[in-house]
Formats: sequence, structure tokens, C-alpha cells
Amino acid sequence: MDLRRVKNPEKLMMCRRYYLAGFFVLPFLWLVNGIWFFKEAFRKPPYTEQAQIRSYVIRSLIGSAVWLAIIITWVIIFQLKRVSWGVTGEMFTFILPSGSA
Amino acid sequence: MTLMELFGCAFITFGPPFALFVFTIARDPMRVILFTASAFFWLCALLLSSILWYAVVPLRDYLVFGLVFSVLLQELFRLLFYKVLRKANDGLLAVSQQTTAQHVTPKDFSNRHIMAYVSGLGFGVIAGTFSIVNVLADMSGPGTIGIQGDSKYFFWTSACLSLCIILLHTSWGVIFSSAMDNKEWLRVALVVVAHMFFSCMTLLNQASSSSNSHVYLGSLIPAFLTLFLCGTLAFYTAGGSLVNLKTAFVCRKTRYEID
Amino acid sequence: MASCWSGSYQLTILILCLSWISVNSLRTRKKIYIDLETQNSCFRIMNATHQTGCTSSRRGNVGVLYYLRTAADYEWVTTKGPNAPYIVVMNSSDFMGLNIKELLKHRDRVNGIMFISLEENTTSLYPEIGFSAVDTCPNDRSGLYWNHKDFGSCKKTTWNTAGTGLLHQDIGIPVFSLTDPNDVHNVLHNCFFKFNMKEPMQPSTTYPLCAAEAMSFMVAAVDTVTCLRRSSRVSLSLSGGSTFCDPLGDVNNHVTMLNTPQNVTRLNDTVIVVGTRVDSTSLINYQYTAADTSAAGIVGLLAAMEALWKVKDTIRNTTGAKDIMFAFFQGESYDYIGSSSMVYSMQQGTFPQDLDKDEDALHLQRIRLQHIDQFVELNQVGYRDESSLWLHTDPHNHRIVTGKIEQMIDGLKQAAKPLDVSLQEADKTQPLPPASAQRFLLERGNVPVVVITDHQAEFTNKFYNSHLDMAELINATDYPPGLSDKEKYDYVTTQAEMLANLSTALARYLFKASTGLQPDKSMEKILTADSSTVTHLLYCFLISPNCEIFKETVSPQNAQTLEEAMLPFPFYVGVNSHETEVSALISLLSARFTGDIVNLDQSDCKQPNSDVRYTYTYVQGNVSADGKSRTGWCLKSLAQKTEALSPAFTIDGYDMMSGQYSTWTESRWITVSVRLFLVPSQQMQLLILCTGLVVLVLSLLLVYLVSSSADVVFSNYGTRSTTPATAAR
Amino acid sequence: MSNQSSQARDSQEGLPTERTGLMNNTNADHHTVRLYQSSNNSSPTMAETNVVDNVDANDSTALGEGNTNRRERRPEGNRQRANNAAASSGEDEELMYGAKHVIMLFAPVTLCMMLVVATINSINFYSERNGTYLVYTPFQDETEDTGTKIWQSAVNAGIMLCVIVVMTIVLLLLYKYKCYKFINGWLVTSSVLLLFFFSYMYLEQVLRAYNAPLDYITVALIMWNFGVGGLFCIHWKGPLLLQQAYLITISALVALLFIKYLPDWTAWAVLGVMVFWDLVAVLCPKGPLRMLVETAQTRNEPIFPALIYSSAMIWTYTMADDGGQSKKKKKDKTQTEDEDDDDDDDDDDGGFREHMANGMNRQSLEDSTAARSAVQAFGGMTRDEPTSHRQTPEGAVGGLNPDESKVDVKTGKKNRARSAATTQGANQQQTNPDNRQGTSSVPGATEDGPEMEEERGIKLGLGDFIFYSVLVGKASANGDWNTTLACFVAILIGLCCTLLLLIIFRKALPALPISLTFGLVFNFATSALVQPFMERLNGEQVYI
Repeated sequence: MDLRRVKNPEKLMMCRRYYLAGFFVLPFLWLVNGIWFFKEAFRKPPYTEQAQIRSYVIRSLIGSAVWLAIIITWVIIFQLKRVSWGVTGEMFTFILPSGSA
Repeated sequence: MTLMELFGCAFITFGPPFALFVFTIARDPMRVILFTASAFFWLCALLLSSILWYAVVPLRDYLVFGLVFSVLLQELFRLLFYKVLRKANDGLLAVSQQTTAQHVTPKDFSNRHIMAYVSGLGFGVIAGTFSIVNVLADMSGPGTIGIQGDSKYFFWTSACLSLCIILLHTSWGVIFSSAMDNKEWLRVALVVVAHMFFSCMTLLNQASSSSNSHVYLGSLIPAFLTLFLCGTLAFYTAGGSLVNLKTAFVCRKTRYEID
Repeated sequence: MASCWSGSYQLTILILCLSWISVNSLRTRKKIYIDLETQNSCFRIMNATHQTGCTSSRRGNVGVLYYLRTAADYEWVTTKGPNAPYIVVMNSSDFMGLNIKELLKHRDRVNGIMFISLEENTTSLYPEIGFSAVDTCPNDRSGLYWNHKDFGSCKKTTWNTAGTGLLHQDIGIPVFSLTDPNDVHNVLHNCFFKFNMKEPMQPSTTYPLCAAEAMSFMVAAVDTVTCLRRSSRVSLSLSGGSTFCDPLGDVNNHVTMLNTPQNVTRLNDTVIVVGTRVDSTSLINYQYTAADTSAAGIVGLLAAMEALWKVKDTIRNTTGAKDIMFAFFQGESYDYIGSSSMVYSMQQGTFPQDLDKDEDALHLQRIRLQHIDQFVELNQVGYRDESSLWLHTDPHNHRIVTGKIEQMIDGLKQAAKPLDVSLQEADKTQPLPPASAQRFLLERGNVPVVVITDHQAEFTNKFYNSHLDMAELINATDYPPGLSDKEKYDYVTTQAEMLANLSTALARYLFKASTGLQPDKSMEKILTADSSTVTHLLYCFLISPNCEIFKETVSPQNAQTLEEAMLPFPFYVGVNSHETEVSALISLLSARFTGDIVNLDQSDCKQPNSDVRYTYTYVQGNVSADGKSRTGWCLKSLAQKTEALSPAFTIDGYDMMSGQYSTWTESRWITVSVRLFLVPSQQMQLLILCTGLVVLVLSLLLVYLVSSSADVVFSNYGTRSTTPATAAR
Repeated sequence: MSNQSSQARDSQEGLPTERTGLMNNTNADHHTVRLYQSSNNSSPTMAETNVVDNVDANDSTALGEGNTNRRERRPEGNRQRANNAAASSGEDEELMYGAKHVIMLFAPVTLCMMLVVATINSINFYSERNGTYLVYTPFQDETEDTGTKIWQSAVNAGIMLCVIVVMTIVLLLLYKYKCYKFINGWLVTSSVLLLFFFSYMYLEQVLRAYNAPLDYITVALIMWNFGVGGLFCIHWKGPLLLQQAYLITISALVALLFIKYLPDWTAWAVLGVMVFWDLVAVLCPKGPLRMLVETAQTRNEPIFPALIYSSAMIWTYTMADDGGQSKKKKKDKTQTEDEDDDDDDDDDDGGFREHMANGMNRQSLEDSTAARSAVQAFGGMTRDEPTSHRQTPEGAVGGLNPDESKVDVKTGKKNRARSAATTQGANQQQTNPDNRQGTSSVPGATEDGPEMEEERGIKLGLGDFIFYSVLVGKASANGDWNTTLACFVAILIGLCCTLLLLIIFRKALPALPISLTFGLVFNFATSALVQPFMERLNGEQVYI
């Protein structure tokens, strides 16, 4: 939907819902929220709900960034350690590589 | 891996048409449609000619036969497309006005060359793509051509010739339509002849497609010569001239301010 | 609208049918690549601890082709040559352990190996020093002498001096063998000499060079434990889990003389076991010609079987006659898979038949280890060392049951003497050569064991377990010139003669050993192996399976596959999921040689539920009088098949690391292929790429400028248009 | 790329679904044109200008800073148009929007096809045959005999068609008896299935193809986020681009499944059958879907948002529950995507017709409500309380930038100004079959008003996406790019033709037939006839 047609309380509600939903291990929603409402939060002439939206946006962005960092580090660790972890590593592996350990 | 070769050839073939498309076609829905439509017409021409080639079993091994007829058919379909365009002219005109109006200068109306050019490019792009795309696909592998004794410039030549035919078709499009508009049958004939000449000349490639590559590359020179001639002709037909070019590139800035 | 649609529909249908008239069309790909026919590639096998054999990278190994002939070439490839990595081609005679190991030291520069195993007038196939894929002490780890202080790892005698151990080494690059003349011609004359060696002895270094892509990617890795675990792992995959490797295995064949039912008790030491190994191995897939390694033994045993069963009634009617079991062990090259599984099932009391399956039916009585009276093994009998065969015994075993063994040796010598088969005793202090008997001795030390083989000390066969163990090396093909296939088939070769005599001797010995009677003249006449049978079998096993005796003894269903078979059937054990042709043929042949033709037609030719001791086999039979159709035979025999799968895979909770049983598994692979092509020079590629980029950028720039100032450029017409001309510049 | 951007832009200035898009934009355009013609005379013009500006404003805001310059240029453009567009007739203006619409459809369709083709060429799982097929295809053409193949695949296709028909009728009944909860539930579950199950399968195949040992944790995270994100965007509210991306991805996934799990010839047969089914279901007076939509119309109820690609918001519940119900069949046997999609695209046609009806009465009623709704519709629009559309404009104005707020007021005038034209417009619709809905829904117009405003923007059923992609994907499966290209061009042209016919006939048309027919013809023709010719030419470097 395009936000231009949305009333501010509505915007706030959506932003909040996205933000809250993000807590269910949904960094993607946070990312979407952050990008989607960014303009609302920072580029628009101030209005009443803007402060809240802004805070939500900022938190969402931070949250998604943190998640991204976590995932990346985990993946790197896993790829490096998978073989040395042996059976445990295999248990965690989704597609076992063919032709190599 | 021969990826570099692949991308090189791809850029050579599709670089200029891509540029043309991006800067002159893509922004205008109507032109995109024209573009596709002309491509479709070319496809029909190709289909007919290959049916002919396929049906006449005894001559199936002589490409000359299929080639001549396909050239004629293509020109026929060019004519057809031209007629169709002219039929829908007013409507299309209105359309191109309306939609290009956002980013185009007032003089943009009642210019038949735009359509001619667009359809020509459509013809060219589809023709060029059809002739190169499978070669490109085969290029991606680890090997390059030549183990069967073909020249190592095969890909390179293919790419250049495809580019050549794309641009040729474009210019032919412009020349053809303006010629039809002004009933200059000579020019029409010229287009057909040029097309025929180019195609028949490429017949020589196979003969010289051995490792002695000097003869081989020879086919490029006349090809690009033809291109240059047709291009210039089209350029002037479309109302360009060296003077204009000068003025254009000398005093761009000022004009921009006027814009 | 609708009408035109339906019209186009008819057109579609028409074209649809038309599209079945296939048009031969050349894609550019055909101009770029030459695909080789060869499928003979080395592949990866694994045991409990290691992965061995060859694999390519996922997309295939690419390297500039180089034909190794001189030492200088090796140096060029491994150090000097500027166009690394290379894929080397070598003559079969140069395909020796040393050379390979030298090349494998430079895996960074050598990306693959191909060798020409094709008889060319210039070069011979055979390396002087011999070639054997397995190591110098075959099956030591799983044999009787593992960690033995005197005999362990061949301290006393190094059996297989030609051993390279390549089969048990992680080669890690693809190795291919070229057997098709076209392939060889393409590799040498359409590729190497044409592009990489333009003028003689002067390797050309300027691109384009001819390169090859060798593709033999193996999906399994690490070791048997890992790959079995992975194969059996439950994955949350929607397209099903994938299997990476399969255990090696097949079936053992054996025939017993007596049909002792389970209600008759078997006394100890009443079964004479005569065994031989069926399988051989080699580095290269599809090239398992095991002339001396196993074929000779198999044929000898079959011939003896045929001879002996002519007098089966005499033996069966003799009270107290000992049972005779002919056993063919499969998978022996891979740590005695067959014998160990037979021994295991004997221990489990499920041999030859599992009585517990259905109680009421009549089964053969169990044979346990203690029932074995003696064990005679026919090992490699192709080359005669000092034109004599040698009887090997195990020192320890000899010590325990001296009398019995001496008796056996004498008996054998006795039987052999009149047949100018010289049998000699090998050094008593020398351990047994690699032999199936070792697995029996492992479990029961006091089975008297004699191994008949053709070498006194180390192997006389320089091509033990290799792709070069050919029929011609054992004089099985010494035909007079200009014989047709038919005549070759019937011609009795030297080797056939010798084998026939051996079989005769064996048969007579067994008769005596079983019944205790000395065969009289008439009996001896009957107890004679048919040399034509021997030569037929040799021909069929080693030269062409598409031969009369095989045709007679296959079931009508398999007749077709036999017709199509061009090359001799491989002696490789294969994976346990399917039975090899060799095993199938052995079982059919033993059914034929030992069974009676009962008057049943194909549909009725099956085992009654009441008595499962006999197997009923329906085969095509010989050509009937009219010369067209074949008279089918329904053979009722005691020939049995038992699974030859290493107990390591059947015992649950078996510790793979214990090394007690064979743990070999074979990796799976998707495609095996080699193709030749040219690789361009980097400069040329760069040139093309740069040209492309320049063209792209230029045109973008130009078109942008012109289109942005189009109204001026085309002011003559007073219109706006971007012309091709501008872009064409 | 540029196509995308243009599409994005267009998407912002809302246009109704394909069919109606044409219709109502015609009207919208009527304003603009009237503006040009009479830019120098006084009264009705301002309204029009505002309409234009309104669009314009949406434009600029949507595009952000990027294209301000164009926005500045815009007015001049108008003026120029005003000067010399005098001669342009109504057809042309429609054509103009037709052009825009075609592009707005080209972009996503192309994307979808490209996704499928790329997958087919890089991951051979989807092109390889391993003997597992859909339940509905008892005959699996392993045989070599052509005749057998033909009749077997024909039978298969027939079976599938029957399934489709039955499903559609069941769906009709379900809708007649108003089991909405049911429908809605199934709608969600089906999209859950699509979003989690198939994308999981796809991910697995990608990882397999590249032999990438990813760990379960990451996979679970990715899937969970992808799926839930999709649910948010499709069934609740989300950025338009994201929503479109999701819909394209989904249809590509389904298309891939078809390519994988339909026997080779059956797939072709099914494509052929779809052409006729589409025709019948849409054009014949008692076509099930038509009846479905007519009921929807007479009740003039919101329908739930189904899997329908929209270049603008699919807020209002148009044609959704058809999709929804059809989706629910999927639950019975998880392998029945086919019907859903068929239903999908049929539904679209239905949907289009409905929208067209809206278009009709919009002519009359947009005046009454357009302005307000333009502002407020989105304000109160939630699935739960459609009544909230009827909020007062004032509430809405707050959040809008000045020029928009200005719009409402002025367009208010416009209403009165154009009431006459609208009635006339309504009458002129009398002739075509949809008219019944059109007129019937006029009373309910006031309710519809808001929805229509949000409904601006083209919609194309995922069914169309899917079958186009199936065609192109199958064409590319045999590794020949010329065939792929030919099919692609043919399909696009077919799309153009459909829209053209739409403009000419001004009645709902199915989206599949022309494209698929062209596609099929060109596929077989190219692979059978053109390909050998072209290969000869390529091989010998002869250029025609």
C-alpha cells in the first residue's frame, strides 16, 4: 500500500504491529518496517504520531542490523567448523555436500 | 574458462542496441510495444521462411535458397508492418504524444521516423539475437572454438556481424519507411538490395571459415562498410547532418538552459 | 476469434506431429567440443577409515593435454611447462606405479591422467616391471597374518612385487583409460599433435592449446562410516534423502555333492571344501580381465566339477563318502568379502540354508566350520612357475594337522602324476599366499588347508589385480593365425590343456578323498575333465561372452543381454545391490555341470515348497535338431547362492574400526565423461572483453548525447529521433 | 530495469484492474483531455487540472526526490498537449493508457518468466524427469509411440480440466452459501502452503545445485522470515513493491512445479486446454466464473485479497474469494495447484469483469465519492470494518500534503460537472452483458466508491503469470534459447492483443487464450522448423 493515503494513526498502528511482530524472530519484518517507514519517520513534516513511528523505525533498524550480524557470524562459524564438529555438524547441516567432507 | 570471451561478445553485440533501447525506447511504453510488435513481425517472417526452407526438401542443403527467400520475406514483413503502422498512425501518434509528453520537447509530434526507427531496431534486435544467442550459450563452457578447424575468430566475427545486422536493420527501417512515405521506390529497392547483398556476402564466411583468418575477417569490412553507408543515409534521412552534429555538441550547455 | 484459435490449433497439432521428424542440426557446441567415448574411469571406494581412488572436481578437471613419452616430457609437465595445469596422456606401458606417483606429487600441475590401453604397433601394453593395482601385500590387513610377528605384512615373502597400491591410495584426480581407437586418434592427432606439439619434440606454448575436461565426480567422501551415516540420515528434504555409497558385495556360489537333509546329522570333518576366488579388481572401471587372477581358477574348478559329477552316483552310493562342496568366493580382492561372509554364516548356522525360515520344508543340513574335513583352494593357476604348480600350506596349520595335510599333498601329487601336471610343495615355513582359506583358518585353525597356486614364492603374475591381466599372458589365446571366432572357440589352447589336466587331477583326488576308493582305469577315464569345455569356458570368460556354451546356459530372459555383450564380463565384485554377470554365469554353469535335466517346461521349472534343497534352473539349452530354436533345459541341482556381503554391514552395532571384516563401499557418481576442446589465450579473451566494454560504454555515451540533443541533431527534419547512424559510429 | 521503474511509477498513480483500468482511466483521461481542449476557457477545467495534479502529486511523492525535475516539467507538458492535442480522439486516449498498462504488465510478466527460465537453466531438478507426477495425470507418457502420447496427454489434460470445472462449481456454490470464514481460512492456508512449502523446496534445490552446506538454523530462519513476510504483505499490509515481488515469486514457484510434475506432453495439452477453458469460463453467458462474479456483484460484497498481482494496492477484497476458495481445494490434496491457478486466472477474468462493472458505475459515482475516498479510503480501510470507509474527509486531510487536500475540494465540483456524462456512460454500457452488474451495483455505488479508489492499478491473475511462465519454462527446458525467445515475444504480443481487443470490444476478455496460442504455435514452430534453419545459419555464420 502506499502510505500517502494512510491516516497517521493507521500508519502508527501498522508501524507498531510490524515492530512488535519483529520480536517473533522476524528481523525481515523489522527491516521492511525500517525502510518502509523511514521517510515517514524522518522526511515528513512533523506530526503527532511521528515521534513514536520514528522510535519504532529506529529500533526496528537496529534490531534487524543486530540480527543480520548474528546470522552472518553464525554462518561463518558454521562453515568453518562444520567438518571439525563431525556428527554434530552433520546433524545441523541442511544439504550435505556431495564429494567432500 | 571462457567467460570473458562470452561477456566480451555479448557486450559487442548487445551494447549499442542496449544503449539505444535504454535511452530512446524504454521510457516510452508505446515505443516498447512497437519494439516488441516489430520483433514479432520479424519472427513471423522467419517462421515463414524456415517453413519454406523446410518444406522444399531437395533444396534444404542449399542455404542460398532459404536465405534469399527469407530476405525477401523479411522485407515483405517490413512493408506489412509499415502499412499497419500507417493504418494505426493517428492513434499511435496520439499515443506517443500523450505518453512521451512527460519528458519530451514540443517538436516531438508528427515524426514518423521515431516509429520507423523503433520498428527497425525491433527487427534488428530480434534478428541479431536469434543469430547469436545460441552461440553465446555454447560459449560459456570451458572451451573455445577451433578444434574442428574453425577460425579462432569465429565468436568475435559472429558478435560483430550480429551487431552489424542489428544496426543495419535499424537504419533500413528508417530509410524504408521514409522512402515509402515519399514514394521513393529507388530507396526501397536500395534497402532490399543492401539486405540481400549483406546476407549473400555472409555466405562466404563458411567457405573461408578455416584457420587462415585473414580472409575470414575480410567479410567484416564490407559488412561494416554497408553499415556505415546505410547508417549515414538513414542519419540524413532522419534529418541529421554534420552541421547539426557540430552545433549539437558545441553548444549543448546553452541549449540545456533553454530546455 | 474462436475460429481462428481453433485454426491455429490445427496448425499446432500439425507442427506437433511435424516436430517428430527430427532434423539433424549442428549446434555450435559440436564445433567446440569433441566428446570421447570412454567410460573407463577410476572411481572412489572407501573403507572404514579412508577414501581411495579417483575423483574430479564437481565441474570436471580441465587441463592442457600433454602426451608423455620421454622423461623430458615428465619434467616438462611437472615443473617446466608454462601452461599448467595439464592433463597427461601416457602409453599403457608407461602406466606404472613410479610414473603415476611421480605425477601425483604434482597434483597442482597435473589435473588428470589418461592412458592408452590399446594395442598399438609401436608400443606394447605391458610395463616391463608389471603393474598391479593393489599393494605388495594384498589383503594383509584382513588375512590370517595381520600383525603376525613373522609373517605380518609380508615380512617373510612379498607376494605381489608388482604392487603399486594405487587402488588403496587417494589419487584425487581423474584417471581414464582410452580403449576406443577413435578416442585415441582424437586425443593424439586431432588434439595433441595438431595444437600442442606442432613441430616434433618442441611443445608449443602459445595459445590456443588443446585441452581436455575429465569429469568423474564422486559424491561420497571421507570414509564408509561417514557416507553410510549420511546415506541413512533422515533429512528434512522434500526430494528425498540421497544415497552416497553402496557396500561392495555379491553372491557366493557353491554346490554340494550330497543332498543331506536337515534331519540327517552331519558328522564333524565330513565336508571337503574346494574353493576358488571369483573376483579380481583393477584401477579402471570396466577393465577387469582377470585371466590369471581368478578366471583360470574358476574354469579349473568348473571343469573338475563337471568331471567329478559324472560319477556322482558312485560317490553318493558309497556309504560314508564325504560330502564335497565346490565354493566360489566373490569379493575376495576386497578383504575376503565372500569367504568371510560364508564363514560368518557357518558360525551362525545359517549355511547353506537358513533352516529357521520355514520349518516344515526339507532343507540341506547345516554346514558348520567343524564339519569341514579339508580345504583345497585353487588360487591363481595360469602362469606356472617353473612350469609347475605349488602347494602352499600354513606353517602353524601344518604343525597342528601335519598328518592330514601330508596326506592331502600326497593325494594330490598322486592324482597329478599320471597327467604330467607337476605339483610341488612350496616352502613349509612360508605363510599362505593371499587366499580365501585364510578366513577359515582365522576361525578354525585346525582345518587342513592346501592352496594350489602357480607361484612358488612371490606371484609369477606381474599383473595381479590389474586391467592388464589378459588372456594372452596365460597362453589362453595362442591360436594359429587366421582362425574364425567359431574355430577359436573350439581350438584347445595350451592353457586349456594344462587346466584340463589340473582339473582331472583335482577331480580324481576329490573322488578318492571323498570315497576313499582308488578310481580304477574305467573310472579314471570317466573322471577326466573335458579340455574342450575348459577351452570353451576360457574363451567365454576371457574373450567373448557371446559364445555357445554361455548361450546354452543362460535363461531365455537374459539371452538378449548376452547377445549384446561385446566385451568379456567384468570380474569386479560390484555393489551388493545387483548380482554380477560372472556370478550368475558361474551358478548357471555349476547347475548345468552338476544338475540333472528334468522334464519340465519353463513355467513349471520351479522349486517345490516341500523340498527346497534343490534349485531348479531353466536355461535355453542347446540348439535343437532343426537348428533354429533351442531345446530348453530345466536343471535340478544342488547349486546354491549365498549372499556375499561383508558381515560388517549385516551385524548391527558392528564396530567398523575393529577391522575384523571388510568395510569397502563404492561411491556413487553421476556422469563420467571426457571431452576435448581448445582453450584461448588470456590476452585474446581480455582483448575481446575490453572491446566489448569499450563498445558498450561508447555507445551508451554516444546515444545519450545524441538523444539528449536529438532535436538539434535532426533539426533539418524538425523532429526528434535517435538514428542508428550515430550509434553505428 | 527502466520498465520496472516506469511500472513502479505508474503503480503509484492508482489505476483499477486491467479491464477497468482502461475504462476508468478513460474517464480520468477524459478529464485531462477536456482540460487540454479547454485550457483557455474557465469553469470545468480546474477540476480536471486537479485530477491531473492529483495524479501528478502521487507521482512525485511516490518517486521521492528522484524525479522532481520531471514533476516540474509536467505542467508544461500539459500545456503543450493542450496546444496541439486537439485532434486526438477518445480511442487514442484509451490507447495511451493501454500502452501504459501493457508496460505495467510487461515488467512483472517478464520478471516472472525470467525467474523461471533462469531456474530451469541453472537447476536441472526442475527439468529432469524422475517419474513422479501429479495425481491428476494417470498416464505418464514414458512411451515412445507418438499416437499414444497424444491421446494419453489429451486424456490427462481432460481429467485436469474436469477437476478444474468441478472445483469452480463447488466454489460457486460455496460462495453462494456464504461460508466466508471457511473461504478466508483456506485462502490463508493455501498461501501459507505456497510461501513455506514450495519456497522451501526451491531453496533446497538451489542449495543442492550449488552444493552449499547450509545449516538448518539459518534455513529455518530464512524460511520463517520469508513466509511470514509474505503473509504480512499479501494478506495484511506491506510495501507495494514487496507485495509484487512476493506474488511474482509465488507464481514462478508454482510454474516450476508444473514444469516438474506434469508429464512433458501433458503440460502442453494442459496449456492448450486452458485456452479453451478460459474462453468458455469468461465469454460464455453461463460461465461459472461469470456467475460467481455476478453474485459477488449483486451482493456487491468485498471479496478477499487473493493471489493476484496488482500494480497498485489490492486492498479491497476484489475477486479474492474465488482465489480463496480455489486455494482451499489445494488443502484436500496438496498437489492440486493446477486448479487453484486455473481458478486464479479465471477468477481474474471474473474479477476484471467485476471491476469493469465498477468502472461503469464509477463513471457515475466517482464524482460523488472519488475525492473523499481518494483521501480517506485508505485511512479507514481495514478488512474488519468496511463501513469505516465512510469517514469524513476532514479526518483524512490532516496527513496529506497540500495539493492533495486541495484535490478533494475541487473534485467535489467536478462531480457535479460530470454527472451528465456519467449517466450517459452508464447507458452506453447497456449493450454489453456485464451491464447488469454495472447497473445493479450502481445503487451500492456509494459503498463501492472508496474501494474503487484504492483499486486503482492493474491486476493480473497469478494464473496468467503461471501459465505464461510454464510455457516459456518448458520452451527453455530443451536448452534452445531461440525457442524461449520466440515464446517470450509471442506471449508479450498476445498480451498486447488482449488489451487492444479489450479497448476495442470494451468487454471482459480472458487473458490467456491469445498469448498461449501464440506461445504454443511459436514454440512448436520454432523448435521444429526454425531451429534447424537457424542452427544451419549460425553454424555457417550466415546472417539473414
